[in-house]
Amino acid sequence: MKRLDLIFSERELDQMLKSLEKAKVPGYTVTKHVTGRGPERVVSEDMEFTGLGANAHVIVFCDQALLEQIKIYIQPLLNYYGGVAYVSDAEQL
Amino acid sequence: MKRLDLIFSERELDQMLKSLEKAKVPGYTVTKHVTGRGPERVVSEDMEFTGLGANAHVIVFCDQALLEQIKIYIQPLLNYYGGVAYVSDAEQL
Amino acid sequence: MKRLDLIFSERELDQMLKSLEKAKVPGYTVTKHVTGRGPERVVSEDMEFTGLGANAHVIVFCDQALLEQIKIYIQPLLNYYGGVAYVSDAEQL
Amino acid sequence: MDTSLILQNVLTPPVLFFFLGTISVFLKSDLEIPAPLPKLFSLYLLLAIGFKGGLELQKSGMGGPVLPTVCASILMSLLIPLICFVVLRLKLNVFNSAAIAAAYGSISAVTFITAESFLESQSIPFDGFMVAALAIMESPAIIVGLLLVKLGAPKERPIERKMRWKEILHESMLNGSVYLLLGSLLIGLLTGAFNPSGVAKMQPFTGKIFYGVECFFLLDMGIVAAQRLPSLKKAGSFLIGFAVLMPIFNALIGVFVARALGLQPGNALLFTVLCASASYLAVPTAMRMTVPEAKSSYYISTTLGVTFPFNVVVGIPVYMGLVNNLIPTPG
Amino acid sequence: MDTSLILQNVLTPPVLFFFLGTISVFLKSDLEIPAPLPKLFSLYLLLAIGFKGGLELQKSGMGGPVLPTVCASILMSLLIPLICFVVLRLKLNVFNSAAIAAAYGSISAVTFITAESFLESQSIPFDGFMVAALAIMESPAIIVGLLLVKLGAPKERPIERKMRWKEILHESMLNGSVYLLLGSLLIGLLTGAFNPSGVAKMQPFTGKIFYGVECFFLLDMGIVAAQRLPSLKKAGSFLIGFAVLMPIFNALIGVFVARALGLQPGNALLFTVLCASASYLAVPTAMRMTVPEAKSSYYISTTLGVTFPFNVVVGIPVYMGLVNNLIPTPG
Amino acid sequence: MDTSLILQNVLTPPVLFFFLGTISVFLKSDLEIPAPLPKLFSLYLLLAIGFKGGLELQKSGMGGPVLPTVCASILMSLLIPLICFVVLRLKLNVFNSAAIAAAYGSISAVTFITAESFLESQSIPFDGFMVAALAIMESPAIIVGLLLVKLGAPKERPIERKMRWKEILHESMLNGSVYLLLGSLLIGLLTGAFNPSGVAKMQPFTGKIFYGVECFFLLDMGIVAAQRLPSLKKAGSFLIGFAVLMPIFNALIGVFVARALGLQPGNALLFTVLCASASYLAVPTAMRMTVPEAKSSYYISTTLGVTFPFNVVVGIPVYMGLVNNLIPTPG
Ligand SMILES: Nc1ncnc2c1ncn2[C@@H]1O[C@H](COP(=O)(O)O)[C@@H](O)[C@H]1O
Ligand SMILES: Nc1ncnc2c1ncn2[C@@H]1O[C@H](COP(=O)(O)O)[C@@H](O)[C@H]1O
Ligand SMILES: Nc1ncnc2c1ncn2[C@@H]1O[C@H](COP(=O)(O)O)[C@@H](O)[C@H]1O
Ligand code: NA
Ligand code: NA
Ligand code: NA
Repeated sequence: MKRLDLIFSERELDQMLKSLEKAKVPGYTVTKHVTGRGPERVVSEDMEFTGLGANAHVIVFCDQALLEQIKIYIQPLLNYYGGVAYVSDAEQL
Repeated sequence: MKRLDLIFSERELDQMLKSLEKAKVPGYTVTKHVTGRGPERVVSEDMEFTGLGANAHVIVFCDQALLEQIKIYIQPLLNYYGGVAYVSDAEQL
Repeated sequence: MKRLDLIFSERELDQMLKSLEKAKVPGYTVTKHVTGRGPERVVSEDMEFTGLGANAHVIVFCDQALLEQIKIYIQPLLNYYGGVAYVSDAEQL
Repeated sequence: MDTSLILQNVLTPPVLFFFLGTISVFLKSDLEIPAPLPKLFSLYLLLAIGFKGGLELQKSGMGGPVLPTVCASILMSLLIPLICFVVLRLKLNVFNSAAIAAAYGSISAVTFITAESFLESQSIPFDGFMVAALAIMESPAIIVGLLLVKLGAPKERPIERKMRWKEILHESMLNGSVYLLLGSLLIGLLTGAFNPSGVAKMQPFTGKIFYGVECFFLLDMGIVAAQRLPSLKKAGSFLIGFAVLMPIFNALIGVFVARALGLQPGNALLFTVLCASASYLAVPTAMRMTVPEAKSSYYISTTLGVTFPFNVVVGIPVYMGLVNNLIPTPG
Repeated sequence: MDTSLILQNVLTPPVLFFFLGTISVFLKSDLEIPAPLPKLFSLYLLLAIGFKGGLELQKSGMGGPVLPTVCASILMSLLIPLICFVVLRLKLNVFNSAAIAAAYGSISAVTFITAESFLESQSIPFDGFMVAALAIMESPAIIVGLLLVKLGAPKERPIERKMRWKEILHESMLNGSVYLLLGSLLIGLLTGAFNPSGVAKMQPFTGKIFYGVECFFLLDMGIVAAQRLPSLKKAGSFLIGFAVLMPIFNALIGVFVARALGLQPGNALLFTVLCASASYLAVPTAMRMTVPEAKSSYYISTTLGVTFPFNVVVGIPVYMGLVNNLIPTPG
Repeated sequence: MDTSLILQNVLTPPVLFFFLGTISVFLKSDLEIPAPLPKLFSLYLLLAIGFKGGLELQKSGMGGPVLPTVCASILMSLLIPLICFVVLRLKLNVFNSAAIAAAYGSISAVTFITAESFLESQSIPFDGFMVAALAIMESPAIIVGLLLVKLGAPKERPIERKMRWKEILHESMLNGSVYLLLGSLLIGLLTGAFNPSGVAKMQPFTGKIFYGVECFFLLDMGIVAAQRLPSLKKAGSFLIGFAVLMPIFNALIGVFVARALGLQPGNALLFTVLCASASYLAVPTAMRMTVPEAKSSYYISTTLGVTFPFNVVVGIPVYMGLVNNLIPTPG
């Protein structure tokens, strides 16, 4: 199995989750109020203040086969709005 | 070494941590207020409102050998209340 | 690529991020208000109450080559104040 | 039905803010009251109504209609879940039926508060001791719900899921919101009796700003209630119908009991509202712990997504109409 | 320039707390107002000014200077972003220019509140209907900003980034803070008209504790504004100059329009402040959704890091001086 | 010992809510006041006592007992940690001893507030300038604590852990809660002097709702204090004994100093309470930064888990008894 870590702006959370659902993921876990820095942007806590929102960190545990599918759905969002996606190995306990 | 990711309802956090302690884990890290969707349930933020609480995400870094032990202690909880447990490789920096 | 998970007290977050910047990481993600237990200390939520703050969980996705560099910068902080650092494999989606 | 009463109710700030919240969801505004702010409001409201109720109870004492009303409240919170259970079993399994029945046997403190505000805006007097009825009606239904599971599905549960009575009593009586309400009631009682200067000093906090916080909280309730609607559709029309008709039926029983108790119109309305309202704070947490087989989306969506809005917007004035028509005014 | 006015302004609690926050950042104190508490304050302030404005509007009606003022407000929020855009294009690309222009065309509710407090401390009367101007000026600039992107950079955007008008209108009108302000205004209007007892009961919450919450919030604003300074340095001196001089220029236009409208000094100041202030709540969220090419650090640092502090500390009394000098007092 | 005073103290809302919190932990109720709500309350309380203290200080000026009291306060916050250190070294290492000593030399603002409420409920007058003593006693003990580490364990620390004086002064003076209290004091002073209308407008926020927020916060303090008990057991009976007896001893010194200063009973009690109370806000954060070798569970469990509850429930009335018996009432 695989573990997918997605980090992107909270403002796109709904859209991202919809895309994941379209890709038929078996489940996901969301941590909000996450901050960070990418190659271009710094996301700090005062972003929440202005309503921009901080980042969301989404974890998906799924089969390797599903990753391609997910990629198709979420790549446009990541390209348009920014954000990162990394994959690691994982197995059920 | 191994990394164990546990995700389950916050309401069982105390019980889960007690079980981990019984399994003699060297440490753990807890993120609360995590939301998500599993095969059966959607855990949304308004769960916190009703007092049900959202999910907790627990990370344990430990030796492979301990995993069997942990499994014995926590599997009944996961079966009864729901929740997921995944293992990946990790090594100390 | 590699994934680095750092967990340590929030009070050292600024110092740690500065060290990571010195090591020229391409980016990082921070989750605050994380609790936990290590070999010596229990970090509970009422720590936030006293102003001590809970833990921060920092994730860095970077190349293997950078890890040595990061280690040089952050090891003193981890030694002095406590905290853990684990590395796993990861690849971009 | 007195439509002018409904209109008057709808034009009070709490109900208007509730609508504002609901409409924001339908219009997809990104208005959000982030956690744990709603918790702040609900803790505050429980603390304040408990404290004020305790003060009033101390003033009024346990004489007159107080004791009969409290006893009738307990009886109602035992009776209503039984009726609900019978109705729900027509379509749902034992676990879901018991959990929903428990929710409808218990009460909603915010509905109660809104009813008090309605009475105040109508200048109809009511007594503080009704808060005691509120506090006392939170728990019994939880126990009934669990008994129903125990009796109704003895074989379907694996051994390790056997009920632990201690745990059940614990969940029903020591649930955070029940505990805070009861505790604040007691503190109000003690303060009223022994520390009158403390009463005056609490008043700006528990009294003056209460109405505003109530409005703020109802704004959030509007958002949360509207967000439950999608999962309601999954629950189906049986549950939606139940969530509207059952409160009316419970209210009818309530009015007749209130009449038998000889309650004044204000108190009668509050008693009726207690019967008609359903719990979305104390009961869900207890059910999640003790009946994890029940679908939480069922008992949350019905109580929070349908019954609460129905009661707050339409129910309260309609029940007032019932009270006015069915209870002969004294003198 | 009337330095005594500046001093009097600086010595009011809101501005002093703002300084306290700013200085804490410079001294590296670990004073922090953790999320979501600032959100609590900002929601409260929007709800309260909306509600109070609605009440006043209900009292005053739409006659007299109300309608002309509202119309002039809309015109200003269409005109100002155009001027800003022309200036900004000297140095910045279309996306950044349009986003910053939109922010300066829109308004800052907290600056408006601080101006009201200033007027109160100077015992200068003003009218509640100005809140309507506040509410109405939030959105139009957003639409202008997006039009500027559409017209200014038609080819630089890939096809899938084409504007969806529905989305834009949605972002501009249904942004959480715009929605809450407008909604509370409406609720204030309705309550004032139909439920006078509700007005009195809201007063301790929306009226009495308002000033204190404002101070608390300005403490946080001071912290947040000072934290923006490092990213300001990156933005460069052009933007810093813009963020100080543009508000003054906009204020000047504002004063002359206020004069043409025949506004009383208090209302004239509020109108001028609306023109001079820039949005850091509604506009950034809208721009992030619709112009992700623009650097958010630009439009947040200028509005929040420079223009807001400038207006609150120096701008308001300076604009008062302008009003006093340029508008002949009646009688 | 005056048991009736203890009883009267126990029956005030703040202490009752403190008990409610404590008992909820013992009964394993899931009552919880989630972060960052406690922070909201503590920020509010610091802001409000600072502001009110500043107003009073402005009224009273620096004459009369003000300056001697402030000087004595500084002396006490230098002396007490030295005594504590000597006692603690009997059982603990240099690092833990110094950290705990610093905590007991510093003060607890909430204990101070509760003592003020106690005085009010007893109709005993006291002066606002005591808040200056409160503010001034927060920091010196931190510096003493760090000096003790420097002198007591010069060789046990590796080179890179050498004290940086700038950092230490920074931690002691610019800690968030010290800074907010001092800053609000100053703002109160300035507002009182230059902006009387601002004073009246702050009053509902900083004055009227203060008592209620205090109760709410003490509810949380009760929960947090009770949660510290398990880690107390680990700390052992020496520390538990220390955490009860040391405050009494410090209070005794305090009473005699208050007597020497000729303070009125109300002020004398507040001075005594400052001596007897121990810090769990400012000191732990400073110690964590500068003496990470010390176990935070030691200095948090003693101050928060034992000394705070002891002072709030038993200590304050007992110290009042001491004051009444040891200080001859004037006239
Ligand atoms: N190399 C990285 N390691 C960890 N997190 C990252 C990394 N790069 C980006 N991020 C996270 O992804 C968010 C969005 O990235 P970006 O859109 O590239 O600014 C950032 O705010 C970070 O939280
Ligand atoms: N495939 C998955 N990937 C990531 N998180 C999951 C997955 N499945 C379940 N979860 C998380 O585990 C929680 C409990 O799962 P469950 O009890 O199966 O509903 C969910 O609310 C999710 O947060
Ligand atoms: N084995 C472990 N697994 C997961 N988290 C850990 C582990 N050990 C320590 N931690 C986390 O690291 C934090 C600091 O560790 P320490 O300084 O060793 O107390 C702890 O509070 C935990 O959150
Ligand atoms: Na009911
Ligand atoms: Na403007
Ligand atoms: Na002390």
